[in-house]
This record gives sequence, structure tokens and C-alpha cells, in this order.
Amino acid sequence: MTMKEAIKKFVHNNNLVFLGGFGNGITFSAAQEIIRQNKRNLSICKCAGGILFDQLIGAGVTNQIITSHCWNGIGPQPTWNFKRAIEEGIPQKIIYNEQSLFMINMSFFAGYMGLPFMPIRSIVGTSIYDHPKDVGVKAATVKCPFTGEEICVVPALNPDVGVIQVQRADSEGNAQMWGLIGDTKYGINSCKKIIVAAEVIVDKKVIMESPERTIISAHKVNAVVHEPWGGHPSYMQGFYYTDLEYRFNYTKETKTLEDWEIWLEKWVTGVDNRQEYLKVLGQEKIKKLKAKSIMQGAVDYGF
Amino acid sequence: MTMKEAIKKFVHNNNLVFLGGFGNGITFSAAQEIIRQNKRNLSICKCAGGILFDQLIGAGVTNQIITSHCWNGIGPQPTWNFKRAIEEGIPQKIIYNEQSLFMINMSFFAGYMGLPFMPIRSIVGTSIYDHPKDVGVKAATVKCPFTGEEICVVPALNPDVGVIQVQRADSEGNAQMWGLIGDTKYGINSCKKIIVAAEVIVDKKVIMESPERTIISAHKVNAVVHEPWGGHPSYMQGFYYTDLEYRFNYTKETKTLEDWEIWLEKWVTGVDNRQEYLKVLGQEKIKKLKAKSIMQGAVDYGF
Amino acid sequence: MGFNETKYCKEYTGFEMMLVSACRHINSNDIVFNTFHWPFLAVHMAKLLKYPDLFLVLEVGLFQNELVKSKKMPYSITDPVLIPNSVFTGDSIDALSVLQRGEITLALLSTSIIDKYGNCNTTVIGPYEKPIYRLPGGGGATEIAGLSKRLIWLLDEHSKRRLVEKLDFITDPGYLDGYDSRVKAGYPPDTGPDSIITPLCIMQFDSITKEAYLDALHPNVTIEQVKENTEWDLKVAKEVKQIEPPTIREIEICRKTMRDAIDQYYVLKPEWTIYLDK
Amino acid sequence: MGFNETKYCKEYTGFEMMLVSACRHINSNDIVFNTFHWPFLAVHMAKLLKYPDLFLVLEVGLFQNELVKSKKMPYSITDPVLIPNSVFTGDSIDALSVLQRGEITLALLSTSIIDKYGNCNTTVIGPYEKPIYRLPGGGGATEIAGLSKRLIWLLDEHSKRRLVEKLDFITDPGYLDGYDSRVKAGYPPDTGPDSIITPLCIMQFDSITKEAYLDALHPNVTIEQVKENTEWDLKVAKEVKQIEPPTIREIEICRKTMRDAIDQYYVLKPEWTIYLDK
Repeated sequence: MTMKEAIKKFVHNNNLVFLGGFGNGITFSAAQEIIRQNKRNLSICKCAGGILFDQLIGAGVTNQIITSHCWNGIGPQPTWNFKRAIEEGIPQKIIYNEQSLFMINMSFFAGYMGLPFMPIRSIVGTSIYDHPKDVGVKAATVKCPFTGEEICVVPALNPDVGVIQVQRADSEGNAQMWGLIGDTKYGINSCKKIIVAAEVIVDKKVIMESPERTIISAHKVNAVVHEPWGGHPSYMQGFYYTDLEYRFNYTKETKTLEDWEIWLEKWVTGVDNRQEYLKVLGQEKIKKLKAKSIMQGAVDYGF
Repeated sequence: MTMKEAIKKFVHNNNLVFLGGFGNGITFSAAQEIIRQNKRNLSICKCAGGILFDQLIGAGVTNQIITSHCWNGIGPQPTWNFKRAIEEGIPQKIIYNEQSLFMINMSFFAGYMGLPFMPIRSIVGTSIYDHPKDVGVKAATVKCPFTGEEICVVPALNPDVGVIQVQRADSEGNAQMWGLIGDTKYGINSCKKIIVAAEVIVDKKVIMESPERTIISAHKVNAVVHEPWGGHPSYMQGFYYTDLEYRFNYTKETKTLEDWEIWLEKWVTGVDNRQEYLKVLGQEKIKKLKAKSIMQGAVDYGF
Repeated sequence: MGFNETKYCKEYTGFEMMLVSACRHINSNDIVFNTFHWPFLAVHMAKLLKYPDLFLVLEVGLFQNELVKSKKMPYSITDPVLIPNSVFTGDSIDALSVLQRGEITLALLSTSIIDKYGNCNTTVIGPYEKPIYRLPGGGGATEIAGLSKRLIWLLDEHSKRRLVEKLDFITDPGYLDGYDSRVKAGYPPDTGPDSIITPLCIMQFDSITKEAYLDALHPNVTIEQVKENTEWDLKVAKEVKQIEPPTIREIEICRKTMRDAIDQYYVLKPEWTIYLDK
Repeated sequence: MGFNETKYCKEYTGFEMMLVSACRHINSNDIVFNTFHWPFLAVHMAKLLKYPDLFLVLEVGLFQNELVKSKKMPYSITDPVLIPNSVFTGDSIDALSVLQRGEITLALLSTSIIDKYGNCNTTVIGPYEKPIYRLPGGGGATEIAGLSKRLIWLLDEHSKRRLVEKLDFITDPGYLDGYDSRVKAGYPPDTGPDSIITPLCIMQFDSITKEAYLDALHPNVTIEQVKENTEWDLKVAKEVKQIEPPTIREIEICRKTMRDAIDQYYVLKPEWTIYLDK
């Protein structure tokens, strides 16, 4: 399936959407296809990831972000569409459903575990506990029946649909990721519909050579997309490095609404898919970002 | 440190003890050293593992087992010391703190997470929920503040001391395990004192070649023991296979109290350490059990 | 009985019939929770007979959908041979996540003692504190019984001491006290025992009372025989079905599986294996 | 001030002094929660200056106790260069487990706005619903501030808009409303802010009221200067300590670190870097 087909088939207006990747394999290609298809009123959950959120916000695709951090990590520098939306309501008012990094991870974990909540030893006493006021009960406390202590609990997140960008998957959807996993394993398994985008599609034999690298198994996967470089400008361990220059310049290049529109046209709406995006990026940059190989981690699985 | 020194220094009478390994790397060497040192009134927690429990019970080391299953998995067949203790009080009455496999795993996970409890969607309505009556509150329900449903919760387990048998560790205690992990990662991290026994001691460089294989990091580890074949008669992926014949015969060889005492003398109290045990086992058997190598699972960590 | 004779096997044991019946309950698209020990054989047969890529979840946190290439049958759910043939390995919490998310469409479990509501006891015979006979304990069956969509119990002996009115100890939840008591306790409404398969018959559960009733007879078994060997006053379907005898092919695979199991130290009772060397 | 002049650096910026002071707070046996972005530089300095094998936990679930061999400084806590130099990698839940088990003995965090009880705001200036200025949000700092044994806040600017009486939004818990309010809220009693390090000084917290007070001055800074630039009525220790100026070696490493950071696109204000090219 192509990313275009997968997003068309599984991502719908008003959905709660999980987008995977924390540093490693951020789902930029998926997010940009969502923009091209002009989806509306999506709620996006993701532990952090400023410039991805910023693009979805700027394009008017999302009216709620559920996250712990929205900024350009390179610098660090502000993300202007995000600021424009919250401070000025441009292009629309959005809700920032404030999370802490660990709180949203525990919410995904609750979703992963098929449980309605997870306890966490934090958040109490902070404003995150109950802001914003218009998104329902964000956290509560329960009394531990064993120790008597009051402990904070956070609710499960079970998004309607999720997308991840991983190093490799087989054609059935068994997907493997290594390096940083972030919230990706628990986040994607908590979703109702699942799209796996992979740098390479491999034979199932390759999956079975190190089955502990699998983060989601085929029985839950609805679409497999072969999407090389789908994480650019983030990195994918073993495949390509972060495009620091591109990410650094993003803040400068999107500071005004006019500049943002030029940027959006150049990188998103003016291209049809990731292959065309890569043409805009250019062979020279691709060559520069390509990872130098470090093959390691084999162990003896013998018996 | 030798196993003898480690058990002497860190395992004390009346301790709650975690013993690692579920199929892969069951801590037989540690358990047998505990028997040789004649510890008393230990409570042993471990998700399952019949013939290891059976030896500790028969030797009078433990008066409480916290587990979900105690039987000889090969056959399957009964474990006689276990039955003698519960049915006849020989050598002493013991408490079987009934768990389900997943319940005890969640209790270890709570301990791992530094949380007082974990929710679980089971156990309610069963006799496991509240038997035995004399071990305190085993489980309870709380009302989910988000969905309103009543959900079962189980308390954290935080053993005084734990031992694991892993494939490899560095001299500081960074320990790696692959193949089945069972309850070993969460169990050992929930312990207050930690002994790592490893088939091989490797340079830290080897650990850093696939850091996701680490199940416990050095900052928590109190003792590192180089203990080849410490898991026999269980297996260790990549090192040796299960001694099926030995395990099958165990039930036959320990059926009567007299037979058990002969077995105990031969394999445990009559030897001083694992090296001597391996002499009793014999070179031929060792050769037969040695794993045929399947080196695989390398991936590209490049950037 | 109207079944074409040439296709079917004439001589087989009740144990073999139980395995064949269990195997027939497995569908190609099932997400199966595979457990030790008789279900392991039934699932092995299903992989050999019909669905080599059946999707299996094991309580150790291992997912598999390829036929194990090793010549040997795994001796247990923890056999290291399983690892390099799996599509996922993690830990028991990963297996629990699949159960709790409601993704298991079929679980097969073997037990020794079951009551009329499909609750099972693998813990103790007699009073808990003064047991007559101590059993091993439940392992992961408590959650598998609690959370699988279709649950099938295998009993290798159909007798009054195995199929009882009331248990000394509930290790694994069936329909608890019947009617809506299971759902009231908190288990998902779309879960619970579907069938009990014994050497004699298949029982199903009344949709209202949740009591097990005789639904289908294995060949050459009578209703009376089943009732006589069941402790509670067994209700019987209006039309009791007649189960197709095992085919020659089914029995071939069944016996191969039993032989493989014996090679891996499974203890099978002599009366179950009388045809194995023929 | 009694400090041997030949050993010390004469010219340096307040930002550099802040980093040097932070670095000095790190002990060899600390289990350090290392965070973006100024703490990253202070920890990098500590590894270069004194403890190359300092044990670090990162919120992505990565534990490290070797000096990164790469010539480049990681551009962030998610830089892929970190992976093949770690002793453990997992996910954020693994990092949370270390925090919740109480194993972190030292955490360094940078923030933009802090109040007198050591609470911080990285969320919003002005009313939450009608913000004057929206900030990025807290990331993992909420738990790191809540659960680390010794917590040190770094502020790169000491001004009244940065050190305030009361926050618009508490992103990260300090001592909340002071006194025992943090413990009452449920945080472990042995946790909480230890110090605030700014370009001008180091503040500590009163053991009873939990209000921050001036404990030590960076060289050439007066008590008045600190008080004037703090919004609340800052209390002052009976004997305000005088902080040792940065040594030539410390500044050397500090500037190398700052240069490395700039190479990795860290934005440093021009007034902090005036000595970098000298």
C-alpha cells in the first residue's frame, strides 16, 4: 500500500491519531500526507515533537495536541505555527492537552495493557494535573488498598489510528525498531487501526532472526507502507542522521505566516509523495545524511 | 565474587528472595548454594518453576513460596517435596501464596515501577483472589475514576534480595539476557539487593554493542558472579539446552523421602560449588547439552 | 451413522478423539493463545494438518506464526527452539497485554477438574488448608480463561471426579455461579468458556443459565454414558449432534504428534497410546 | 577574596560561571538524571573534567556511563550517537522506573521561570486560556522535579521576570506552597529542589518554610544585586558564602563545551560567548 492509500483508508476527520517516533523515526512522511489530504479536526497524541506538530497545526489539520512538549528541539527554538495558534488563534484555536512526558507514556502503556488507567508518582500539585479545564478529567487520585497512600492515576489512551516509521517490517506487518523506541511500542499497540511505514520490507525470516526487536506484530497491523526516508528530517538509526541544518532553519523559514506558506508549498503541498519530497531535498543532502554503517548486536540464539 | 560469597553476604534468614529465570536461565546454582548455606525461613517468589522450588522446600530452606505453578514441567509430573510439605507438613508446613502467572508478573512490574500496585483484568471471582487467608490482602478492587468500572489491583513485590542467571555481564554488573526473559527483568529490578550470575563476563564494550539486551544496569547490582552452567538443568539460550533426561528423572528419583535425601547429597550438599556439580554431571552430558551456535540478530546501529 | 467409511479411521482412543475434536475447533484466522500441555498437541496438529502459519501467543510473551522448523516438538512453552522461529518475543506482560486488549479469539486449555459453569480447579482437592491432594497451581490459565473470546477446555478423562457439581477451589474463572455472575465480576461480556471437550463428547453452555450441557457425542458414545460419568445432572441438547469420526489423515497426524510428544518426555497414559505402534 | 590568582580565570561570563557552578555540584557516585539543555552542557563538562564514567539516565530510557566517543556533542537527548555508547536502552517507562524507585541522587534541570518555592513554569506566561506568551511545555521535567533526591535548577538569566513571587502555571513541582505541602501532595520526603544556580548566585531552600534564600554569591556579585533582580523579597543566609572563581581549567573545558554545543546548533546568546574566540 502507498502512504497515500493508507492515510486515505484509515485516517478520518475527527480521529484521535497517534504518530510515532521520539527522535528516532518521527513520522514526518505520514504527517505530511495527512496535510495533503486535508484532514480536519484531528486530535494528535505523541509524547513530544515540535516541528511535526507545528506543521499539522499550521496546515489547520489538528485542533488538539496531546503532548508534553512542542518546540523545535534544535536550538532550541520556538515553533511559530504552534505559537500563532495558541496566542492568536491562527489558523484556528487549538487545545494543548498538557501532558508530562512520563504521564503520556503511562497513558499509552495503559492503552497497551488494555487497562483503564495507570498509577504514576507525579503530576499532583502541578497545573498539568487539571489544565486545560475543557478536556475532561485528565488525572485523579485513588487510595492504594495495600499501603493506604493516595496515588495519582492517568487514563488510558486508545487512539483511533496510529502510524509508525520503523527500520524494517515484513509484508504482513511484523515491524522492528531499534535504537530509541520512545513511546512508539506502547503507543502504536494501543491504537485501533495501525499503519506501519518501513525503511525496508524484509522477508519474515529476517524478523525471526531477532524477534525481540519486533515492536508490533502482524496480527494487529492494517497497512504496511514501504517508505524509505519517511522519517526525514528526523533520523533512523542505521539508515540516516538527523538533518540538523534543515531542522534548525525550519524556525527561521516559518516565522511569518507568509514564510510558512512558502515552506508548506515547497515541502508538502507542492509534492505528491515522499519520493518527490526527496527530489526537492536533493541527492547531495541525501548522500550527506546517509548513516555510516555500524553492524553489531549479534548474539548466539543456539540451543 | 563467588556464588558462595555472594549468597553469604546478601541472602539472610527470613528474607523475601527473588530467583530469576523462566525456562531460560533458572537460578539453580544460586538455589543450591542457598541450600548448602542452610538458610532458614526464606520466602521465595518466582513466577513458576517446580523443581527449583521443590529442592528448596525439601531442604527446609523456605516456608513460603509465592508463585503460580509448582510441578515438574517435564512430563508433566508431580514435585514430591512440594506435595509432602503441603499435604503432610514434611519437612515443615509451608505456605503456598497462590498467584496467577500474570498476577505475579504485574506485582513484579509494580515493584519495578516503584508503584504500590498495578491493575489487572482478572483474578476476581476466583479463589486465588483471597487464598490463602493468612498472607495479608492479596488483591483488591478500586473504582476507575475515569470509566467508573471496578478493577482488580495487585500489590507490588519488592524482595529483599534477588539472583539472576544471565548469558553475560560486565564486571560492574551490567547484565544481558536474550531469548525468554519471563519475569526476570522486572523481578530483579524490584529487589533491594541484587546478585548477577553470568555464563561469561565480558568487556563493557560488548554490552554497549547491543544495549537493549541489558535487563539490569550496574548502578543497582551488588555482586557479579562468574558462574558457567549455573542454570543447569534448565537451559540458557546460546549456551546449553535443557537436560530433559535429568529433569524427567528428578520426579522418579525424589519420590520418597529416602530417595530425596540421596539426590540432595549427590547433587547439592555433597558438592561444594557449581564446578564440583559439573564434575558429577560429567563431561559427556555437558558435551551433549552444549548448544549448537546460531549467531544472528546483528543490525545497523550507524548514524 | 451415514459417514463415508473409507475416509475414516476405525480404531482410535478417546484421547485421540479429544485431540482431533480440539484441532477441528481451530480456524485459520484465529489469534490463538497456545498453552501447555494437551492444547500444545492439538495446536501442533492444526499446524501440520491445515494452518502452518496459525498465529499463536504464548504466556512467556512469544508470538509465532510459522511452523517450527526443528524436527523436535517443543518440550514446553519455554523450549529455546521456539525463539528463532518467533515473530515477537518479549515478556509475560506483553502476552497479558494481548489478552487484556481482547485480541485472543481462541484459547485452548487443559484442566483436571471442571464444574458445571466451566470453572476449573488446578490447585487443590479437599479443603484448601488441609488438602487431600495438592495440585500444581494455575500458571497463566486464570487470565487466559478470564480474557479469551472463545475458550475451550480439554479434559483427558470424562468421569464424575473430573466433571463435578462444585469445586473445592476456583483457579480459573468460567461462568462463576452462572447467569450473569461472570460479567458482574468484571470480565468482558464477549469472553468465557465456549466448549468442554472430553474423550466422550463436547459440551456447550446455555446462553441464559451458563450451565454446561451435552451438545455433541463422539462416535460410539451414548447420552447415558456421558450422563453417568458426569457428577451434576447434565442437561442435554434437544438434538444432540453426532461428531464426525476422525479421518485417517487426522489420526495419522494425531499419532505423529503423540509420538513426537513422547520423544520430548510427555507422559501419556498407556490406554491412550495403544494404537501408536500399529 | 583570598583565592590564589594564578589558578583562576579572570574574565568569564555569568553564563559560564553558572555552568561551572553546576558542574561542581556533580559527585562521582551520583546517579544523575541528565536533561536537555544547559544541564547537558554541565554534565558534559563534568565528564571531561573529572568523571568520564559518570552514570547518567536520560528520559528516553537510556543509561550511560562512558564518555561518548564521538567527536561531536550529542545535539539532544535523542541523538543516535548515544545508542552504541550506552549500557542500557529501553523506553521512557524504564527511565520513569528509575525515578519512581528513588534511585536518582541528582538531577539538573534548566528552566525559564521559577518561584520562591522552587516551582517552575515552562508552559505559559499570562492566563492559561489567554496566554501572552506560550512556552513549549514541560517534557519530562515534571517527574524529574518530583522524584529526584537532589534537584538543581539552572537559570541562565537572573531577573525579576525569571525569579518570581508566584507562577502563572506550575509545570514542575518544587515545594509547591512551601512548608510540608510537597510531602502532603504525595512526593517522597527525601526529594525536592536543593539549589537554584543563576549567573549571579546559588540559592538554597529553608528547611522549614522551603523558601529559597541566597546562600552563596558568584564572584564580583553583591547581595544587593541579587535582591534587586529577584521579584520576591529574597532572604539571605546569615553568612553568605563566596563561590570560588572558575579555574583556568574549568573555563577551558566550559568554552570547549560551549563551542561543541554551537557546532550542534545550540543557540547561545551573544553576551554569553564573548570570550569564546579568545
